[in-house]
Parts: sequence; structure tokens; C-alpha cells
Amino acid sequence: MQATDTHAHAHGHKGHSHDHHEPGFFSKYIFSTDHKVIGVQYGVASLIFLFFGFLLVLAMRFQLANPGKPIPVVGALLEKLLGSDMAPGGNLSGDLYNSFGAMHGTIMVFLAIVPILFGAFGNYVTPLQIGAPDMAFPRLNMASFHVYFIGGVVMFASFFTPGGTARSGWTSYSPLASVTDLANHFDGQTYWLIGMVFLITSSLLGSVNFIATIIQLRCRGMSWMRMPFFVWAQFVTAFLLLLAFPPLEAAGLMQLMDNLFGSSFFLPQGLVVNGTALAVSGGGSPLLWQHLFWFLGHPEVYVLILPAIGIVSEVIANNTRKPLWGYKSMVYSAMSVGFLSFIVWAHHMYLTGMGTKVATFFQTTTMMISIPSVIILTALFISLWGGSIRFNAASLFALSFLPMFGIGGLTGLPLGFNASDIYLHDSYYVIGHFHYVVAPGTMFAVFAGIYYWFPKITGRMMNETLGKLHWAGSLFFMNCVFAPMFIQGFKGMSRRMYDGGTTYFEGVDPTALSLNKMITMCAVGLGVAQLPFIINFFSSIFVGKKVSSDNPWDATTLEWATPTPPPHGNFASEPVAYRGPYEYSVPGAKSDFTPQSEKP
Amino acid sequence: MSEQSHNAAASHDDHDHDIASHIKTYLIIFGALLLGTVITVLMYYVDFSSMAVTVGVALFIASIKAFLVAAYFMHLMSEKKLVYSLLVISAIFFTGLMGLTLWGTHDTPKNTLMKTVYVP
Amino acid sequence: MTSVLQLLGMPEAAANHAKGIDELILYVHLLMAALFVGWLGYFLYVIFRFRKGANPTADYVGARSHTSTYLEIGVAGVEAVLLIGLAVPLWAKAVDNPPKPEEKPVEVQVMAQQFAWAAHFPGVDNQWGKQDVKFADRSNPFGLDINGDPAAKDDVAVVTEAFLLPVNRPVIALISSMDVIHCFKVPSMRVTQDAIPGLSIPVHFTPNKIGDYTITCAQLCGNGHSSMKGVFKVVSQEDYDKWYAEKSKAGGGGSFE
Amino acid sequence: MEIPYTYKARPDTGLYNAKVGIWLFLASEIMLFGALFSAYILLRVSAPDGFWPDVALAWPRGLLNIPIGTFNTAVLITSSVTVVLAWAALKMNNFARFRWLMVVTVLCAFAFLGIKSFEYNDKFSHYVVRLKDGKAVTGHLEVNGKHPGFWNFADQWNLGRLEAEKVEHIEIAVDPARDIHGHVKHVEGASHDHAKQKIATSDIAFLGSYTPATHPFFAVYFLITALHGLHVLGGALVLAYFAFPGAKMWKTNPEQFTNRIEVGGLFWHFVDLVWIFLFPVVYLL
Ligand code: HEA
Ligand code: HEA
Ligand code: CUA
Ligand SMILES: [Cu+2]
Repeated sequence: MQATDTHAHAHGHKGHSHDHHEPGFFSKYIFSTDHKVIGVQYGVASLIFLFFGFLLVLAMRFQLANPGKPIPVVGALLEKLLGSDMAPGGNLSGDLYNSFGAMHGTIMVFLAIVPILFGAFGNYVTPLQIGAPDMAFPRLNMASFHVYFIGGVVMFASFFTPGGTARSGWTSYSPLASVTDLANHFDGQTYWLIGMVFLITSSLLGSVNFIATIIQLRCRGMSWMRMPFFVWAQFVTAFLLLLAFPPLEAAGLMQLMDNLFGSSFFLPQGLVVNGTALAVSGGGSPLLWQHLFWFLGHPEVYVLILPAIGIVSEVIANNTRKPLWGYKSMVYSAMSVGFLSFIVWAHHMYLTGMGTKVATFFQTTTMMISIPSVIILTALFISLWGGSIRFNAASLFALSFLPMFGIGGLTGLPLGFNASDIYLHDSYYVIGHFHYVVAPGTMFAVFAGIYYWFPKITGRMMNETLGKLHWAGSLFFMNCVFAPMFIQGFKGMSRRMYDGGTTYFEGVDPTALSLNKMITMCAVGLGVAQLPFIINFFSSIFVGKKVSSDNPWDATTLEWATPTPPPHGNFASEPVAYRGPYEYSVPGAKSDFTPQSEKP
Repeated sequence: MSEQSHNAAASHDDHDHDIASHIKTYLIIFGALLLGTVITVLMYYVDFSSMAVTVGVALFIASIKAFLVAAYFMHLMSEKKLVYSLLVISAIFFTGLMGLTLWGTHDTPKNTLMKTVYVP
Repeated sequence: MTSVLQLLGMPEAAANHAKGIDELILYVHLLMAALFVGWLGYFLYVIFRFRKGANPTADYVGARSHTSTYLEIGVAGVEAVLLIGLAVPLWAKAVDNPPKPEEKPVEVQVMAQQFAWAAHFPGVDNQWGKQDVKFADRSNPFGLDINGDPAAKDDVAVVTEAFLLPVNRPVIALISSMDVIHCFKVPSMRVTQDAIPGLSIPVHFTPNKIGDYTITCAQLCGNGHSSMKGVFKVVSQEDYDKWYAEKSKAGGGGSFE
Repeated sequence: MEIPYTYKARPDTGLYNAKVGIWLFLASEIMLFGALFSAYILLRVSAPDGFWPDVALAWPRGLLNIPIGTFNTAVLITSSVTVVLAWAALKMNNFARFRWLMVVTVLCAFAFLGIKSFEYNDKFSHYVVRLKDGKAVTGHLEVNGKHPGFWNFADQWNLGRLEAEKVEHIEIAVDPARDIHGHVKHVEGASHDHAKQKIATSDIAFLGSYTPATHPFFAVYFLITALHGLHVLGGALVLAYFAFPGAKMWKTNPEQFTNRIEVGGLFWHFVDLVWIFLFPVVYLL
């Protein structure tokens, strides 16, 4: 219904007045309906969450490397804040470790990376690249940010509830999620579920808006196959969110009922917890939760990676000074990835007792989905051939994305075969696999995007030297953090172990444990490597070199045809797309780039 | 992209007498829907013996009713291609969700027990 | 060949079916390594050769060959071979081919609870005692009707110590849980199976090396997840029989504290 | 710059923005209710055979009031036709007719919700009692001469509360016997009155009203119908807004106003559609 409600206002008098009067602080920065302001809001909020997610994992990593030792300084603080049963003597308790783990996963995925890729870059760049004055439903857009923000606040607030936050992993498997805190109905898990309902609602509003915008508001001449690949990526992503999230919302409501009203959607009969029979009717199915969760969970990982690939494609095309090789096959691959991602979800559930037929089905689709990924990556690799490659901070991050995603994607294959997953399931191999795609993968794309579009957003360039420093440090430490995890996985180390596997490895294989120490040190290094970025980011807003033109990178896509920074309504005059998105180095053209909006 | 100036939305339902005939259709469908409801309920009372038949018929009638609502009240009869493709996609994924979940929970390793009591 | 995997850290396999799994892991990693090394080499070469300094003007068309298409088809082909040739049959063997009665499999119920593993054997009479959830508590995770059912009298229930398994005889372990989802994982045996309350799922393997093996829990199950370690010893048939008879004589309640 | 196609259709898609938006929204709603239906079916097919309440986890049948459900279905169908007629009235430039049809729609919506809450109340005051000897009965509960009901949530009873408050016995107005399909058994000559039965607390193994905690059937029934009810409520509020304060727009921009009604109607039909499936599935399955 919101859909109807909004579009009228946006076009009515209220939206209009922005152009004429200087709006107040609130309507300009908090209740703005301008997609660019909303994009920046998303960006700032999600970077803060990214940082917070990192702090959580840093505490965890310290505990993994030094089981039984209190965390210096922070430990005492945690003990004060969260009580001594949570952080006894500055140690993380098992519960607190699990809390941090669950919140690290949740925050990184739902509050940091998706919002920054989809909410921030998607919002800021998509309408510009298709030549639209704004989103199709600007007020809906604002609402979706606010709902996201409330969701974040709810998640954050759960740290201070009596029982602590949710601590059943980001996957929140039942029955664990329903029985961890039997005394407290309104526990961290409940907060988590309520927070998720907000976040899901926000994503749904956002995805309706994105799809409608891309379908309806493309400017004259912007046919489907003239859309930049970034827009395609956002388009497919929006569909994934639109159709995969509702089942999780349904599942969330069911788990909420289990927690609050004592129902048994996911609880079978005959549960005996802590030696006493649980007072529930039973009759539910723990596997139902897993099916509904992974029905979202798997598409969600492509929600993380597709926009990242989109950003990388833009940056690569621009910095190789040539068109993307195989643009069309990339588009079709993105669509098939999107489609297939809905029917592979149970590869996360091979070991829940799966028969041959279903297992064969899911591993076949899993192998099938790797093919379009290979096609996309191959197209990007081949795009480099014959280019004239510029190395700036943005392109360095974009280029290193490729092998990083390569490693992450390739290590998905042994997990995708159920027989080899028997050994690797829920080990650190899995942690290594997905961090290669989400951390050096997705995050590198985020950084590439920030360096690339910063001048458009602020009118100032970021410092290249600091940027390269940031890149070198990040690349080095990322690999040092995540590559050893494969070894740990091979050694049989399970994930979510707050003693870092000591119980298992003590006296058997000390190398597994010393790797823990090394990883933790490198994680600290990774944090330090972000300092140049943070300094660069804030200082460039104020003292960065002013851009000399609206198009500092000599790029072709429409966002560079706007004034800098783009005003409300974006374009000075109605843009028209006359050609494809990446007309670089066209033979016979007067310069090495021919913008989409240049008259033929 | 073609630059038609012609307003496509106006093409199918702008004339008064057109609308008047629509109204007649709406009323007929209203009757059909009520009838369908009554039949569904009667089925339930009449066919005591086989529940499967009752349920099958009930769902069949529900589908017809749903079709009528979607096709006429929601104008899907004369809707644009875009809307159809959207609905086809969600229909496919919905079927996938329901079908694969059911299949996934029922295809288990040999000798797996759903134990409501503790029996190996 | 599979010793490459040991270099990577995998513990030595101690079960008959492990060979297949290890081979699959190895072949997949060879495919991955080939792709990775190939692509990485190409990648480094390209960014060096086509850097701006060396190639100031870009080529509008770029690569003209079709190698990549063949490569993609090749990748798909290898994946298909691994899938059809190894993964599917291995899985079918794992879930659809339980050992036949004439192979004299050892049957054991494994019950997970926060945060321990317990095992239950039918005892010398080879009959499972009656079980019901109403008898179940921390010390009797299997809910054995110890006082009521004569068949339960000689059942072996091992709650806190290590249990024993005979070497070179197939084992059918029925994995279940009484509270939340755990995961029965024995890396050396190449066995992993979620323990799901409300389900009793069989896994089977044939240990072929005498030794102590650690069960770890591979599914988050609460604050004691990391300490949820279990041990079983694979011993010779004679040692096993001796232990089994002793335990069985001590009776169903014998090992409870 | 104005946002294009807010009320004129975009030529190549033939649709205006809000219509694309609402259909996208409905697509996601299909997945939302689809997941709930999937859950329903899964729980249904994995329930043990037998007759509830004799078998504790068998699927209860025939507990919902079919005549009332049928009537409610008719109410919702009526509102669906009035909303489309209201839209047609606008198309024919007949604002007065639009308004009264819209009022009828909203009234139907509230009638639906009223009837639904009556049904809820009935469920919350219905109890199942499982005795220690394995027998089970269902019916209206009477404790200390009072009937607990929905609108007084704190007044729900279970075994723990009976024991805590030292209630020695309860009375229950036993439901008529049902056959395996859940149909009321018509025993020749037997009266239809709910016979009262006195049960000592010490004989009770389980006591619970027809609430989500008692059986997955109630859990899924309440969840789906409550979510559907929320949709009805939300839709009704928006339609009421269009009928009165929002109707100003008819003067300034009739075309856009008509679109809004169409979009609102689409949502409303969808809510009706969900009910069309919900009714046979939860009442009859
Ligand atoms: C962005 C995120 C992302 C992406 C893109 C992927 C991509 C893939 N994932 Fe991953 N995955 C996760 C995030 C992601 N995954 C997460 C978060 C989890 C854990 C969740 C949890 O349990 O908490 C997980 C877990 C996970 C599992 C479950 C493991 C287990 O729990 O036992 C499986 C199993 O099949 C799997 C498979 C795959 C496959 C086959 C792909 C394929 O799509 C990959 C396709 C890509 C390629 C094949 C690369 C192609 C590249 C080349 C060929 C070129 C190489 C070039 C160079 C090296 C230069 N993943
Ligand atoms: C998108 C997802 C994402 C990302 C980016 C990360 C990033 C990282 N993750 Fe995590 N992780 C998950 C998703 C993610 N993770 C998930 C889903 C799990 C599973 C949870 C579960 O078990 O349930 C997990 C689990 C997990 C574990 C396993 C815990 C366990 O099983 O016990 C570990 C262990 O080392 C880990 C480490 C890290 C590290 C070191 C990073 C680093 O890469 C982080 C690097 C980040 C920074 C260095 C911050 C930089 C900050 C800025 C740039 C902000 C600048 C600010 C301004 C300018 C305002 N993660
Ligand atoms: Cu048991 Cu983890
Ligand atoms: Cu996946």
C-alpha cells in the first residue's frame, strides 16, 4: 500500500519546494526524500556498523588466540557493561562469545554490507546511471532507510537486555534459539527477531523501489542493453531480496511465536533440556526453520556479491579504458545466477539427514550455479586483455577483487559436493570460503566504489597515496587472516568454538592453535591497515583536492554527466542515452571515451 | 525504445459503455464466487467418506475462484506482459519453496526415524 | 596421492569409506588449483603487459579468441564428471547402503545433549530395551526403562567415559539429540552427521585402525559447544567383546552416575 | 525535475509507477503467504495419523466454525466486488457512487474483523483436557464458576496455574462427539447440549486452551489468520483514507486518484485471494 501512498507526494507540492527554498536541517538530512541523501545516510550508518562488526570479531579473535586470558582493557570494560557472568574477569564467557559471533554475522551481513552495497551505492548511483531524477517512490525510499535504522537500533539495544543478545549464530537455528534463555521470554533472541523483521521490511520496500525505478524511470534511449552492468546487478539483487526475504519474515514470525507464545513450529516432541522435559506441545520441525532460513540465506549471499561485481565492473571498464568484454553474457549470467540461487539452498543442509535424490538435486544445481559465476569472472578477466590499465586506488581494489572472489568461489566447490562436504562442513574451511567472498571480496568492491564515486558525491578527490597504502595493507592482511583458515579446516577445527579448538587440539596438533594466534595478529593488522582509509575519508571531505570537472575519471556512464555534486533532481537537462555504457577507446573517436549522453 | 506519444494505459477501459459492460461482468463474477463458496462448504458436508476428494475439490474450486478474482477484478485478463512475467517468477519460486521443502524433509537416509518416542 | 591432503593438515583416515571422500576432496582441489594458477598467471601477465605505461591506447575489441568459451565448457565438464563419477555415488553409498546383517554390524545409538555425547548398545541379548522420553533425564539420556523392561537390564549405556568399537567391523550409529541440534563429527573417520532432536539418523562406517578418536560437535549448541568433546576407542574384537560383556553384565544402569 | 510516469503510463511498459510497485509488492506477498502455507502443509503432512485430541499430535479437524467462516468469506468477497465497482464508478465520473461503495467496502472489512475476533474468542475459551488415564476431552472451561476468555488474557488456565492456585476441580462443558473427519456425530436421540463434566485437578495430565502453545495447528492457524487480519486492517485504513480525507485529490488530479483506487483495489483483491485459499485450507483440510 505504501506504494500508492508515496508517489503522489513526491511529485506533489512538497517535493517540489525543495528546489526553491532552503530546507531545514531535518528535512535536508534526516527526512530527505532525495535518493542521494538517503544513499549517503545508508553509507554512513553501514560504515559505522561495519566498524562495529569488526570490533566484535576482534574481541572474539583475541579470545580464540588466548583462551582463558582476559582481553586487555576492553575486557574490564565489557565486564562493567555487560556484567560479570557475561565477561567474567574480562574473559568472554561462552555465552558472550556466541553473542558476539551471532551479532558479528548479523551485523556484517544485514546491517553493514548489504546496506552499503544496495542501500548506499544502489541508491546513490542507480538513478543517476539510468538518467532518472530520483527513485520512483522517494518517500518509500526514505521510509526504508528509517526502518533499516530502527532495525539496527533494535539489534544494538539487545546488547543491553538482561540475557544479552541473540547467541544462536546468525543462522539462529531452532531449537537452540528457543531454548537458550527459557527464563526470559523477551530475550536477545526476541530482539534479534524483531530487528530482523524491521530489516526485512526495509529491504522489501527498497527492492520494490529499485525494481520499479529501473523498469520505469530509464531515460530516453536507455534501453535494457544500454544499462551499465552495475544497474543490472542491482536489478537482479533487488529481485533476490524481493522474493527471498518474505519466507524468512514468515519464519521469523514463527520463531517469535515459539519464543513468546510457547508454540512449537520448530520444536519436535520430547525435548529434554538440562535434564527436564520441555513444557511445549511439540509437533514442529527444526528442519522447517533451516529450509526457510536458507531459502533466504543462499540468495542473500548473491545479494552480497552481485552488487560488488557490479561496482568492480564499472571500475574495471573505466580503468582499462575499454568496453567490458562479453557484456551481454555477463547480464545473462547474472540473471541465471539470480534464478538458480533460489534452488540451491539446501547445500547448507547436506548433513541434516538428506536422502540421495534430494542431495543429488541440490548438488547438481550448486554445480550449475558455479558456471555463470565462472562466466562473469572470466568476462571480467578477459576485459583486461588489450586494455590500457590505470592503477589508482579504486582500480587496485577492483582488480584484487578478482582473485579474491576467485579463491572464495573456488573453495565453494568442495563444499558444494555433498561427499566432500561431509568432511568440511561447519569447519573453518567454510569460514575461510565465505570470508574470501565477503571480506576481501565484497569489502574490496566497497572500497573500490568509495574511491571511485567519492568525487561525484563530495566534489573532492581522495588521496591516492593513502589509498594505495590502504590497498596494500588490506590485501596483505586479508590473506593472512583468511588463508590459514583453510588449513585449520583441513585439520578438523569446527567453527564457533570459543576456546579456539583447544579442547580438541590440545596435545594433538599445536599448529592449529598457533595459527589462531597468527590470524589474530593479522586481524589486528587488518584493522590498522584501515587507518589510512579512515583518515583519508574524513580529511578528503574537507581538504581533498577539488575536482576539476564533473567527470574526473573520464568515464562514460550517465552519473558523470550531472553537476558535481548532483542537485536535487539530478540532471541539469533531461539526459538521453545514445549508446552503450562502455564506449571507451572507440576507433576514430576524438577522445578515449564517448559518454553515453554525447550526441552522435 | 520507441517513443510512442500515445498513452497506452488509456487504451482498454476509457469509454463509459465499456465500463458499464465491465460492471455487469463484475456482478456475474460476484455471483459465481458466492456460488463457489457454497459448493465448497456443501462438499464438506456431503462427501463424508473420502477426505482426499473433498480437499481436492475444495482446492480446485478455490483455484477457480482465485482465477476469477485475479483475471477480472485485478484485470489480469488484459494486463501488460511485465506483470505476467513477474507473477510467473513468483509462482515458480513459490512452487520451488513448497515442493523442495516438502521433498527435502521427506527424502531421508534409509532407516531414519522420526521418533516421537525414544525408539531406535 | 591423498597424502597431499595430509600435508594440508587432514588427519590420517581411519575408516574404509574415507578413501572415496579423500579422493574427491583431492580431485576438486586439483581442479581448483589448476584454475587458480592458470587464471592467476594470466591475470598477472595481463596487468603487467597492458599497464598504461606499456599500452597507452586500449584496444576497443580486446580479446578475439574463443579460448574462454572452451575453458568454461571444460570447467563445466570436469565438474560434471566429479559430480556424476564421485560425489553422487559416494553419497548414495553413505546413505542408501547400510551394512547388511550378514556383515554383523555393530549398532549403537548416539545421543547428544548439552554438552556431552552418550552411547547406547543393546547389550548381549542384542535387544534394545524399552525407551520413553518420560524416563529421560541427564543421567539417562536414552530414556531407558531400566526397572520396567527386562530387555533393558543388560543394555550398555555409556554416558561419561569413552565407549569402544571393534576394528574392521561396520558400525551403524543412530545419531540423535535430546535438546538442540548438535553435530556428530569424527574427522579421522570422515563422518559428520547433525544430531537433530526428533530424528534418529543412521550413519555407518567401518573403522580400520586401532586408536582413540575424538568426536567433536560441529553445530553451535550453546555456551559449552566448544567443550563438547567425546571419545571412542577402536579396539580389537577381543578387547571389545570383553568390555561389552562386562558392561552388559553391570546392567543398563551400570554406568550411570 | 518531476518524477515521470507517476500517473501516466510509461509507453513501453504500458504501466504507471505505482502499478509496477504494487505488483512487485504483491509478488513478495505471494512469497510471504506462500512460506506460511508451506509451513502449514509441512506440519500437516508430518502430523501423526489419528484423531485429535485422543492422539495428542494428530491434526485437529472440524474445530473451526464452518458456517461463520463461510459467512465471512461472503463478506470479504462482497468487499472485493464493491471496491472494483467503486473504481468503475470513478471511471464513469460518478463520485457519489464511488464514495458509498467505498464505505461499504470498509464496513465489510470491519465486519470481517469483528467476526474473526468473535471466532478467536471462542477458541481461547475452548479447552482441551488430557487426563492421566490417557482420555481427552474438549469443551468450554469453567473454573470457580467463571468462563475464561480471550479478552482477558491473564485469565488463561493451565495445569500449573490450577495447582498454584489450589483449584481442586474444574468443570468443562464437553463438546459433542466428533467422528474421525471432525464432523459432529449425530447420535440418534442424543441431546446437543454440552454436558457438564467435573474433573479433579489431580486427574489432569494436561490442560490448555485452543492457543498456539497447545498444538501446532493452532499456532499456524492463528499466525496465518492474524497476519491476514492485519492485512485486512491495513487495507481498510488505507481505503477509508481514500474515501474521505484522501478524496480531495479527485478535484485536483482525477486521473491519479483513480489510479490510487485501482492500486488500493489490487491490494484488496489480493487479501481476498489469500482468504479464498485460506478458508478451505484451514477450515476444511
Ligand atoms: C558472497 C557470498 C558467497 C558467495 C558468492 C558464495 C558462493 C558459493 N558458495 Fe558459499 N557460503 C557463503 C557465502 C557465499 N558463497 C556463506 C556466508 C556461507 C556460510 C553460511 C554459514 O553457514 O554461516 C557459505 C557456505 C557455503 C556452503 C555450505 C558449507 C557448509 O556449511 O558445509 C556451500 C556448499 O555448497 C557453499 C557453496 C558455494 C558455491 C558453490 C558458490 C559458488 O557460487 C561460487 C562460484 C564461483 C566460482 C566457482 C569462482 C569462479 C572463478 C574462477 C574459475 C576463476 C578463478 C580465478 C582466479 C583465482 C584468479 N557455500
Ligand atoms: C559480510 C559479512 C562479513 C564480513 C565482512 C566479515 C568480516 C570479518 N570476519 Fe566474519 N563472519 C561473518 C560475516 C562476515 N565477516 C559471518 C556470517 C560469520 C558466521 C557467524 C556465525 O557463526 O553465526 C562470521 C564469522 C567469523 C569468524 C568465525 C567465528 C567462529 O566461528 O567462532 C571469524 C573468525 O575469525 C570472523 C572474522 C572476520 C574478520 C577478521 C573480518 C574482517 O574482514 C573484518 C574487516 C573489517 C574491518 C577491518 C573494518 C573496517 C572498517 C571500516 C572501513 C570503517 C571505516 C569507518 C568509517 C569511515 C566511518 N568472522
Ligand atoms: Cu553440541 Cu555443539
Ligand atoms: Cu549457499
